[in-house]
Amino acid sequence: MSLTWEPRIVGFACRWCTYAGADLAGTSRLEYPAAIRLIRVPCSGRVNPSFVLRAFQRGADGVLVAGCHPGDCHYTSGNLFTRRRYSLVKRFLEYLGMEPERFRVEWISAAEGHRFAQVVREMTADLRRLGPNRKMREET
Amino acid sequence: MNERQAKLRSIAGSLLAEGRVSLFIGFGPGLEPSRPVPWFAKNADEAGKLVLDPFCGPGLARYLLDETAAGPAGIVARGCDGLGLERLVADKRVGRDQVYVVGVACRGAVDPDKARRLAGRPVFGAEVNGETVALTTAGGRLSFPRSDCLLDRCLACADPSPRTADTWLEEPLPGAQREFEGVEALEKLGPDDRYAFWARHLERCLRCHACRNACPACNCVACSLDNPEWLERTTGLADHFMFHFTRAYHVAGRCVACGECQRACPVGIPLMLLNEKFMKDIRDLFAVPDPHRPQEAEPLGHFSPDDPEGWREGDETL
Amino acid sequence: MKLMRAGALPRLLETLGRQAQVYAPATEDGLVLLRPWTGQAIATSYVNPVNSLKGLVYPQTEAVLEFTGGDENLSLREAPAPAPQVVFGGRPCDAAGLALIAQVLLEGTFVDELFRRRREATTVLTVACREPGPYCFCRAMGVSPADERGSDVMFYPADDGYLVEAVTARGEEALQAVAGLLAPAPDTGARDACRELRIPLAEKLTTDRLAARLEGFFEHPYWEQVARRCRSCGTCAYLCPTCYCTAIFDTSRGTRGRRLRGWDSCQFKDFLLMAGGHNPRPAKKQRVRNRFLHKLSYSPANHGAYGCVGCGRCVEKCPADLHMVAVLTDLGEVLP
Amino acid sequence: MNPLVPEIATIKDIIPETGDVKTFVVEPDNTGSFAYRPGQCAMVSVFGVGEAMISITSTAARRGPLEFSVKRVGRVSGALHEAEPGHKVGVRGPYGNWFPLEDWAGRNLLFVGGGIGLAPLRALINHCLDERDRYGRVDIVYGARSPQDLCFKREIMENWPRVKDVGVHLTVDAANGDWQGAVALVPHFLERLGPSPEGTVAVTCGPPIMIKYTLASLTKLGFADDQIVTTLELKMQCGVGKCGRCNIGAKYVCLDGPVFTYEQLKQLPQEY
Repeated sequence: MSLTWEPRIVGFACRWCTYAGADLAGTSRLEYPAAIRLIRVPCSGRVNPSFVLRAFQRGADGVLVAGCHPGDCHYTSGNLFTRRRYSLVKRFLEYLGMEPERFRVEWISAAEGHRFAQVVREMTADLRRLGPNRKMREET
Repeated sequence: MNERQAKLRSIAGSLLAEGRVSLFIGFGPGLEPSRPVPWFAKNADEAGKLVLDPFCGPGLARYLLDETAAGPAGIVARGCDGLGLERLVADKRVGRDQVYVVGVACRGAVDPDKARRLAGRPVFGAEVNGETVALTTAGGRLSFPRSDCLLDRCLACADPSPRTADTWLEEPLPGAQREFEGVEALEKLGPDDRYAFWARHLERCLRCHACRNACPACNCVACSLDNPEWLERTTGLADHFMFHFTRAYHVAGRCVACGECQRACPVGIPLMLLNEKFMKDIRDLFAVPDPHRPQEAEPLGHFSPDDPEGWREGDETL
Repeated sequence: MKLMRAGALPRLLETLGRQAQVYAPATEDGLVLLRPWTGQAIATSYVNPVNSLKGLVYPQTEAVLEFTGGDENLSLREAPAPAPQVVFGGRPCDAAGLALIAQVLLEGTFVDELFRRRREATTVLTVACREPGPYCFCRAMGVSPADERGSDVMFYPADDGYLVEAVTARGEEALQAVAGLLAPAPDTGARDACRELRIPLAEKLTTDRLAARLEGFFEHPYWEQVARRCRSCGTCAYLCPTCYCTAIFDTSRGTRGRRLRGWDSCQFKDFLLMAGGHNPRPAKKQRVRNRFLHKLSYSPANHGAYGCVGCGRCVEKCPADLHMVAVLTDLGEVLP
Repeated sequence: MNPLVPEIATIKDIIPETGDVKTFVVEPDNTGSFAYRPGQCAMVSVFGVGEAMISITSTAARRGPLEFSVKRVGRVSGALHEAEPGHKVGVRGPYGNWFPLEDWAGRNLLFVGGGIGLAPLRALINHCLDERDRYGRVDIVYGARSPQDLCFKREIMENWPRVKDVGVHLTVDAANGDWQGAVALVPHFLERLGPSPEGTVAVTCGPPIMIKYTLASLTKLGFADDQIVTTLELKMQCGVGKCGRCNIGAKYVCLDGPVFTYEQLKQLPQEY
């Protein structure tokens, strides 16, 4: 591992809550690592599990799917599907050999800038400890 | 000698003769007695060649996708075929009224390759008696444990008979609870060992699509696995992970556990261990007792407001 | 002709491995596969490795070229030349399959450079057969258990090792590198035994005048009947040591990308699907018919040989038992 | 030389023909062009998207850049339609056989085209009209779905009708606007025109369904099978007879075609 290696996290963020939460973290001048690249999605329910694997395939060291708290979905039930799906997908990824720390699902509201910063800090710390991901990753 | 077979021939023959079905799907004579082939009888003559013995291995349900277009088809159905049909009906790909089901009580199919290996010579006949299988060879009858002889898919079977049939060839056998021992054993390994296990198996994948094309749940008209936007045509290990992740996820909550994918795989990938992981977690997280039996509400087609967060709860199993 | 003790095999591979990547049969999860050899145990009791020699000389996917740049500034780089490789343990049928693919790809107006380069970088050490597998039918297709076509060196299994004989100059060179492991052969018994080996399944099949008898058979209802059980997967084509159909496709990541060539199968329903939706072979009947007529009729017409070497892989592995032996058996009854 | 490696070429100009057809003027960067004959094709690639076999619609004897008229139907043609002048594409070829012009000296020529099927015919028509004296009467029958779908308008409306003893007969499936011409499907229109088979070669090109009915119409008009020439199109990957894709029976469209006489076509399995 090179000394300059920093983990790369791909974050899928619901535009109604987590993405705004990330904005809040920024405008609140909260410090968190620059490791995360956010992809704005209309709802956490939009995140096809293939997107997660594709991110790992193309070089992500960690992936975060984040959306509104259950009950707060802008579309009423999108995140409740997310909860069901990713309950399975998370376990399945680990079953295939992915370390649990590399994939997280979190509920982060627009008001929770602190929570967003904290999740990114935690994930980055975990991934620094684990090192670069090689599993399911395509050869370059 | 084989009364079941004679009875099946007569039922199928009558159905065809009476015009109640235009085709009857079962098994017919193959290259050797241990390899009967999927058989499509169009008349009583061809029904007279139907085979029904412990070597009848291949799953039949998926053929209904093609064969019910021209009119009702009859089918001899074991539990796996019956669940496959239920899947196709639930997915509205086959009309239940287009199928005439002759239900049987299956005691497991003998794997022709295992049988030949065990017997060390060609095998002409087999009989499944409880926990042993008697194989007939030129050198006489040899007896082996059931667990060494049957197809993998039959060893884990909990559905010897279909849940419904239009007529029964024999008294149906009751279903049981599926166990997930293979999944549990793999869960006990560490992440790196699990990854090594899957990497070793998936490295062999030929991307021949035999698994998908065997599957009664993989019945989409257009499959995302054929679309280069979703899955590139490259064949590196990462692509194989993508293929098998997608395939397994797309049948999560829909897989009927017939095991035909694994039987079809030419390179021995334990595909059912992927499907069963989803099954086990659906059972444990969402309180669905038998996720492989098509449900009124599909496990991934709905939610409950009280669903657990599976990534937090139950992590101790991993 | 030389004799090599069985125990000397690892040293032979080790010696040849100094100049080349060596492949040898290895057992994995109960299957025997041709795998890169790094000193592991070499499997000996197998009929045919699951993967045929084809994949090592005509890979499932390989790069044609790499491209970089954008719409207005673009540069190409051809795929680099392949490294030398030595493949031990393929069977004569597989090697004959390679020879057949070579005919298709190297003869005619155009030469397939990718195949030519890799074929020339490959030394094929073939182990002839002393025992037929249950699904072997090579002799029915004009291939013998001691066939030398496509091989550089023949290894004939003897009681305590192998009779070894170079077939080509490349094979000769390989044997010179390991001359210390070879002793004079006492007799040619092992070779003769392979040459005379009976293949029972082949004896049940008739391929006499097959191409001629297939004339006018295109529209026969047989094809519809037999194709019913086909599942349109690629098992047969991908295991086949002679199937050579490929697709060419691009992948790209940002401003870099590759054009690749990879196996395809005429059994896949979209094989001939054109942009705009026209598909000349939408039905299973048409695709199955094309597969078998290609091997039994078109290949003899274009290349003077059946497009099948009788290795038996499709017989063993087709999930619906729709394979060459089944079709030949049926044709024996259906054809005039 | 790896036949699968294309040469980089630059799109010099893009001429919109119809709503979904554009003609791309393409110049290979190193060689400028390559030798080809009417009826031959080339593999055109958009890097990162893929390759497609496209007939060359320019005429080699005119020594200009290569021209490809492409209808937007799939991935590669879609990407081409997004391209702009100055963009790089790949070109390799030429592939396939060509129209047997050598045998046509002194004969009347009847061209029957439909839609984008005029593209390969255009290469041939321009070639023939450039050596007008070698042939007898020339008739060009061309149809499209609507007046807006007629390709090469300048040539069909202005250039070709002006040449001595050339008749251009246009038709559309459905008229609109100020279309004053014929409204009929090409095969019907052809039968109505009733060209004489006497000393004539008929060359037809268009969508498969049009070809099918045009062949029947020509037969009805008394054309013998060896007087009728057509082109086939099949999915292709390599273009050089190696990928096993475009076979019809034992023939490969990329090597033995795309040009076939009706006589040859009848020898092939009807699977194209």
